[in-house]
Amino acid sequence: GNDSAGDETEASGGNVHTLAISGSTSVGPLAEKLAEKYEGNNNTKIEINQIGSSAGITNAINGVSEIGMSSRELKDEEKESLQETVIAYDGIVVVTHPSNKVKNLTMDQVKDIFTGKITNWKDLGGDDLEIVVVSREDGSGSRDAFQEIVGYSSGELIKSAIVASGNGNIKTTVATNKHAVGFISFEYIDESVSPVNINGVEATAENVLSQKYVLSRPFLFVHVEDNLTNEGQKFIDYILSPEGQAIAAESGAIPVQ
Amino acid sequence: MNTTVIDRKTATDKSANTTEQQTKIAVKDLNLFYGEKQALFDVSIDIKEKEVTALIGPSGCGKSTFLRTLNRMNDLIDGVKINGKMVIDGEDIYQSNDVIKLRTKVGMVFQKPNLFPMSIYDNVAYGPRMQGIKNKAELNKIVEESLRGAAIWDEVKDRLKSSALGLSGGQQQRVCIARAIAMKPEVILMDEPTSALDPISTLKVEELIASMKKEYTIVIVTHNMQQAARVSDKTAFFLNGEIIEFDETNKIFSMPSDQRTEDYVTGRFG
Amino acid sequence: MNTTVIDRKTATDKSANTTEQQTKIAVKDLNLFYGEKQALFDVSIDIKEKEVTALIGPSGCGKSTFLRTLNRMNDLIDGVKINGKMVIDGEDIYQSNDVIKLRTKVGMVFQKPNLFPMSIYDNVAYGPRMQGIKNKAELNKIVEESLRGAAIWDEVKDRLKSSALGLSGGQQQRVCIARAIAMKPEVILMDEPTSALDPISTLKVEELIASMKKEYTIVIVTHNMQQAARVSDKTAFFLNGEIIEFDETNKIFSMPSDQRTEDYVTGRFG
Amino acid sequence: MSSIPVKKDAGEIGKANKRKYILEKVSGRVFLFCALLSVVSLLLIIGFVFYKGSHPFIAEGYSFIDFLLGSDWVPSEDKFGILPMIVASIYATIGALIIGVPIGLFTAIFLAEIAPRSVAKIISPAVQLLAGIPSVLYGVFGLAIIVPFLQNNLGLIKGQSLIAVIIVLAIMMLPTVVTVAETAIRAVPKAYREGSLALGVSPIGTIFKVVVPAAKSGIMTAIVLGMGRAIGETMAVILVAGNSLVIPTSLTDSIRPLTTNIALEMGYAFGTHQEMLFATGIVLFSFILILNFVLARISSKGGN
Amino acid sequence: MRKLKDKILLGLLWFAAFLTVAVLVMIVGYIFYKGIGLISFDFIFGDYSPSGGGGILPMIVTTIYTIVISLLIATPIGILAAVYLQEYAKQGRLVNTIRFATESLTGIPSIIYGLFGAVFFVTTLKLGMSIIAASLTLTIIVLPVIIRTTEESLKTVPRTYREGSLALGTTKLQTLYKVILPSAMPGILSGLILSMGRIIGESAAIFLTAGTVAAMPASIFSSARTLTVHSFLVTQEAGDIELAAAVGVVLIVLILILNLTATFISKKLNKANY
Ligand SMILES: Nc1ncnc2c1ncn2[C@@H]1O[C@H](COP(=O)(O)OP(=O)(O)OP(=O)(O)O)[C@@H](O)[C@H]1O
Ligand SMILES: Nc1ncnc2c1ncn2[C@@H]1O[C@H](COP(=O)(O)OP(=O)(O)OP(=O)(O)O)[C@@H](O)[C@H]1O
Ligand SMILES: [Mg+2]
Ligand SMILES: [Mg+2]
Repeated sequence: GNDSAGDETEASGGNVHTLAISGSTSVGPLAEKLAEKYEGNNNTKIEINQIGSSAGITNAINGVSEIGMSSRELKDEEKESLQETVIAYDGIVVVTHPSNKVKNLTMDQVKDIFTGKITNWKDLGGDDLEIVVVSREDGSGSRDAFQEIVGYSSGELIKSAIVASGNGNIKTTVATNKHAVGFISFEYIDESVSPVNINGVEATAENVLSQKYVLSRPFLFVHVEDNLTNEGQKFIDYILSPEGQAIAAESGAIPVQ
Repeated sequence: MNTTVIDRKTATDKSANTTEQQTKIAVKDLNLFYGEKQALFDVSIDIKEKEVTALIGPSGCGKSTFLRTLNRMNDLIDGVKINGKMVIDGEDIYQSNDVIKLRTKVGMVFQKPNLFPMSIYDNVAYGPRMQGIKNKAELNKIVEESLRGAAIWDEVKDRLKSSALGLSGGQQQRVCIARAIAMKPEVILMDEPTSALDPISTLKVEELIASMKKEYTIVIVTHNMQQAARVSDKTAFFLNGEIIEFDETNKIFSMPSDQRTEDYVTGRFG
Repeated sequence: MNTTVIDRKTATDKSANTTEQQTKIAVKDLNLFYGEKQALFDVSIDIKEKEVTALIGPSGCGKSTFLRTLNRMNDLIDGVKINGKMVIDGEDIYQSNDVIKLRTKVGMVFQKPNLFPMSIYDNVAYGPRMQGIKNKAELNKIVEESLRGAAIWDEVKDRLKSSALGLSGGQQQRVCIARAIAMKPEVILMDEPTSALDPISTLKVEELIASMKKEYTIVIVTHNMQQAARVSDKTAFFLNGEIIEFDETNKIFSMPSDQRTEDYVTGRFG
Repeated sequence: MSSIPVKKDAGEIGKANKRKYILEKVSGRVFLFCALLSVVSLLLIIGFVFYKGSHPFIAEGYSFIDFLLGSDWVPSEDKFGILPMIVASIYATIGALIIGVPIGLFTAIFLAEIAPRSVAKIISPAVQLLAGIPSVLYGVFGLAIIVPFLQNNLGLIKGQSLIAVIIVLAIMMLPTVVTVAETAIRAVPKAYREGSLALGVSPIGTIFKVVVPAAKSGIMTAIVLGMGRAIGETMAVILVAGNSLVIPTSLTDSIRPLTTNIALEMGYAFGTHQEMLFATGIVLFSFILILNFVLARISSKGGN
Repeated sequence: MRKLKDKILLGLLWFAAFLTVAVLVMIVGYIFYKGIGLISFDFIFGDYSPSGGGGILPMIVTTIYTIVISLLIATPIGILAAVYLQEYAKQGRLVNTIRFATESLTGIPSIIYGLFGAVFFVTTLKLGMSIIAASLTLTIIVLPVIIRTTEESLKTVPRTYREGSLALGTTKLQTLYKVILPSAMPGILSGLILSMGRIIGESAAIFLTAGTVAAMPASIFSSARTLTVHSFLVTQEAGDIELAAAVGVVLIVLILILNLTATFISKKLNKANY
C-alpha cells in the first residue's frame, strides 16, 4: 500500500505533498508545533484540522484525512480498520481555585469528590465551601482516561457537575470560582489555577515517566494502513525521533520512551 | 334633508350680514419653509368661530400646507421651519407645547383617505378609545353616530368588524370623516374631503358640514368652486403661498377686489 | 386653447348625430367576483373608437372595478374571478396571453396618484425606457411632450431630476397622466383623474382629453356630473355593479330612460 | 350585438413582446428554481437529521418514549434520556424571549420613532455590529462578567445557571430583533401616523396603537428570527450553562439545553451515541416547529 | 391616565434603548479592554505560527473568502426565492408551508448544519474540507434569514407601485428590478448585514467543513481557519481569553468596514435609480 502511494508522489517529482491530518483538539496544538518544525526541513505541506477525536477518526476511516488524531482510546470496531501510534502522553492534573488551601488529595478523595460523596472543602481540610465539580464532556479522551484511572464511571459522576468543553473552558471556570475543582492537561497549567498533588506526588512529566504519577492518557495518531503515504510515515517517524519528542516535551506533553 | 339645505342657506345669508362671530383662529405673518424653499409668505387671516372658511387656489399654491399648520401637522416633516403667530382661543399654538390638546381640539380629514389597517369599527373608535373611553355601549353609540354623520352608516353597518382597507376610495374617505367627528373636535380641517366622493355622498357631506357649523369651526380646502360657494361663509384665495384675498364667500365669487382672484374664480365652469 | 374647446363642442355634437364610429371595445355579459362577493353583474357595453366614454355612478358601484377589467389590472388581485367576453380590436383580451401588448395599448391613470420613488424625469421616461428606447434626445422629447400634454411642464421643468414624491397631490396626478401619455397608447383609462386637481388644471386636462380624442379612445370614471357632461360622448350609469343605462351623454343628462338614472343625474347641483 | 366578432389570429402574441414573455417565463422559472433550491437544501438537512436520528429507534430497538422521558444521559452506559434537556431548553428559550423580545422591540421602536435621526444613525449600525460578534465571544463575556456577577450577587456557589443562559441569549437575539423590527416599523406609511396624530393622540399612543400593529408582520419575523438565534445558539451557551444533567427547578440551577448537548458531545461521539445526538436534533426541531406554530397563531389572532 | 401611561411607556422605550446600548458598550468595551493589548501590525499582517508570536493574516483572508463566497451564492438565491414566494407564487398553503419551514430552520443549531455539510459537501460531493464546502454550508444557514427579510421588505412596497408599472405594459420582471427591488433595498440590505454577521460569527459549522488549518489558503479548495474558529479554538483549548478578544477586536473592525461598504453600495444603487 505504502508503495503505490509513494510512487504517486515520486512520479509528480519535486511537487509538494499535502499531508492531511485531522482530529482531537487536544493533540492538535502539539501536532501543529511539530508540523511547523518539520515543514521547515521537508518538502511537505501539513494541514492540521482540530475538529474533535471522533470526527478525526471518521475522516481517517473514510479517507478525507490521511492521519487522524485522537485523545481517546479507539473503540473495538474502530481498531479493526485503523492502525494507531502513540506519539506522546498527556498528563492530567486536578486543579482548584488559587485561593483553595487544599493542595493534596488521595485518589480515593478525588473519586469521592467527583462522585459526590464529599461535598464540602472543609472535609478535606479547606475552608467551609461547597465543592463545585467541573468535568469534561462524556466521550472526551481526558475524561475517559481520568475516570478510568480514578475509578468511577460516567453514571457515577455527580449530577450537578458543571460540564465544560475543552481544557481552556475548565481552566477559565475553575479560575473564576472559589468552589471549583476540575482536571486539565499539564500543558495548560498556569498561575490562574492551583494544581493539586495526588497521593503526595506532584504532577510533573518526570513523575509520569517514572510512573509515580498515574493520571495520564495517550495522544494517538491513527491511520488506515493503505492510505498512509511515505510522507505520512516520515512525519510519524519524525515525531517519534528524539528531535520530535523534544518538541513534544517542550510544549508540555510527555514523550514516549 | 331639504330642510337642512334651506337652513344652511339662511345661515349663510345671515352671517353675511352679521359679523359679530368671535375670532377662533388668528394668524399673523406666518411664513413656512420646506428646508430652503419658502411655501407660505406672510399669511395673515382671522378665522371666525362657527363659520366655514374655504381655502381655494391653484394646485401647489400652499393650501394644504397652510391647513396643516393649523394643527401643527407640519411639525412631522423634517426641515420645516415656521415663524409668525398663530393664535387659537387666545393661545399661541406654536408657543404651547401641548400639541395633543391642540389636535384633539382641531380635527383633520386628509386629502387621501388614510384609514388604519384595522376594522371599520376600530378605526372610528380609535380616537375615543385613546381618550380613555372603554364602555362598550358608549363606544358603539359614538361609532354609529359618527358613521351616520359621515353618511356611510348604511353601507358599512353589516361589516363593521371587517377591514377598513377593503372599502372603495369614496367609502374610505367617509369613514375618515367619521373618525374625525368621533373626537367631537371644536375645529375641523378638511383637505379636499370630497374629492374622492360621488355627488350623492358629496351632497351628504356638504349637508353634514352645514349642520356641523352650528357646533364646529370648519376650514376646508377645495378645488370645487361650487362647493366653496355652497358651503362656506368666508373664502381665502391662495396664490404662490400668499393670501391674495380673504373675504365673505359671496363677495369673493361675485365681486372680488383683486384681479387675480377674479381671473381664478371666473375660470370656473359648469 | 379656446379653439380646442370649440372644436370639442362641435365634435360632440357631431358624434351625437353620427354613429358610424367603429367599436373599439366590446364587452358582453361580464361578471366579476372578489372571492365570494360579486362586484359586476352581466355588464355589456360597446365602447366606440375615438370617443370619450364616461362612467358615472355612486361610490362603490363598481366603476373602478370595471375600468380595471379593461386592461386586466384586476388580474393582480388574489381571488378575482372574471367571466364573460371582453373584445378589444377584435381580440378577446381574456383569451389572449399578451397582457403586455394589452396594457401598452390600453394606458391607465389611477384614482390616487401612484408615482414611483424616482425623479420626475425617470417616472415619465419609465415606460418608453422599458420598451427599449435608450436614445437620450428621443427620451427628452417624449418626456417634455408628455409633461406639456399633462399641463405640468412649466411647474416641473426646473426640477425634472428631483424626486417625484416631493410634489403636491395635484402635481403628482398630472405627472401620472404624463407617464401614461408617454406610452402613446390607443385607449386611455382614467379613474377620476382630476379629483385631486384644481379647476385650472382640471380645465387643462379636460382640454387635453378633448384633443386626445382625435387619436385615442378614452374611458373616464368621474364623480363630477359636469365633467362627464363636458368631456364625454357617451355615458354609462352604474349602480350596484350593473349598467343601468348607457347612451349618448346628451341623452343621459337630458332625458334618461331609466328612473334611477334620472334620480342620480338630477341629484346634481351647481 | 349578441355575437362579437373575434379575429382568428387573436391569440397570437406580438413579435416584439415574444422575447419579453420568454424572458418572463424563464425568469419565473429561475425564481421558482431558487425557491426550490432553498427548499431542497432545507429538506436535505431535515432528511439528514431524521435519517440519522431515527436509526436507533428503528433499527436498534431503543424506545423513543424512554428517550424523551428518561432523565439519565450516560452515553458510555447506553443511557439516553433527554428530559432534563427538554425542560432546560423550554425554560431557557421562554426566558430569553420574555427578556429579549420586549427590550429588542422597544429599542427598535425607540430607534425608528423616538430617537433623533442623528442618534439612530449611530446606534442602528452599532446594534447590527453586535450581530457579527462571534458567539464564542459572547460566551467568554458571559463567563468572565455575567457568571461571576451572578455568583457574587446572588450568593451562589456557581454562576453557570439558567439565568445566565437567559441573559446571554437575550443579548444575542437583540441585534436580530432590533434590526428586523426597526426596518418594519420604518416602513409603516406616514399617513397612518398623521391620521392618528391628527386625532390628538399622543405620539406614544400612535406608536403603540397604530404604527406597531401596522408593522405586525415584520415584527413577528423579527421575533421568529430572534428566537431562532436563541434556540440554535450553542457556543455561547456551552460556556455559561454549566451543562449539568439535572432537571432545573430554579433560575440558579445549571442546565444543559438540547443544543449544547449536541455541540458538547458531537466531537467525541460515534455510533449510537452520535445518532442519539441527531435524535436530540429532531426533538429540537419539533420544539422549534411548535414554537413557531404558536407564534403564528398568536400573530394571526392579533390580526383581527 | 393616558398621560401617565405615555410617560411610563416612553420611559420604557428609553430604558430599553439604554439597556441595548449599555450591553453593546459593555461587550465591545470588554473585548477591546481584553484584546487591544495584543493588537499590533505584526499581529494583523503577520503569518501564523503555532509556537506563538505569529499573526492572524491567514484567518483574516479566510474569513473574507467565506463571507464573499457565501454571500455571492446566497444573496441571489435568497432574494430570488423571496421574490418567487412573495410576487409569483400563489399565496396559499404551499407557500405558507415553505415559509414556515424556512423560519423553523433558522433555529437549528449550526453544529447540525456543520455535520450535514461534512457529510454532504465534504464527503459526498468530494469537496474535501475546504473554504468552498464551508461557504456552501453557510449559504444554507443564511438563506432563511435572507429570504425572510427580503420577503418582509417586498411586502412593504405599496401595491400602487406595482400597478402603476404594470399598467404601462411592463413585464413583471421589469417592474421587479426597476421599481420593486429598489424600493425594498433598505430592508434587503439590513437582511444581508444580518447574514454577514451570522457568517462572520459562525464557528461550529465552519470548523467541521473548512477545518482549522492555520495557514494561508492557496485556493477556495483549501482547508483553512476563520477568525471566529480561531477565537473558538483558543478559548476552548488554551483558555487564552486575551487572544480570543484580540481576534474579536479585528472582527469588529472588519464588520464595521463591511457594513459601511454595504451601506455605501446601497446608496450608490439608489442613486443609480434616480
Ligand atoms: N414635504 C415637502 N417638501 C418640499 N416641498 C413641499 C413639500 N410638500 C409640499 N411642498 C411644496 O410646497 C408647495 C405647496 O404645496 P401644497 O401641498 O401645500 O399645495 P396645495 O395647494 O395643497 O396643492 P394641491 O391642490 O395640489 O393639493 C408646492 O410647491 C409643493 O411642491
Ligand atoms: N380588493 C377588493 N376586495 C373585495 N372587495 C372589493 C375590492 N375592491 C373593491 N371592492 C368592493 O367592490 C365594490 C366596487 O368597488 P369599486 O372600487 O369598483 O367602486 P367605485 O365605483 O370605483 O367607487 P368609488 O367611486 O368610491 O371609487 C365595492 O363595494 C367595494 O367595497
Ligand atoms: Mg393639497
Ligand atoms: Mg373608484
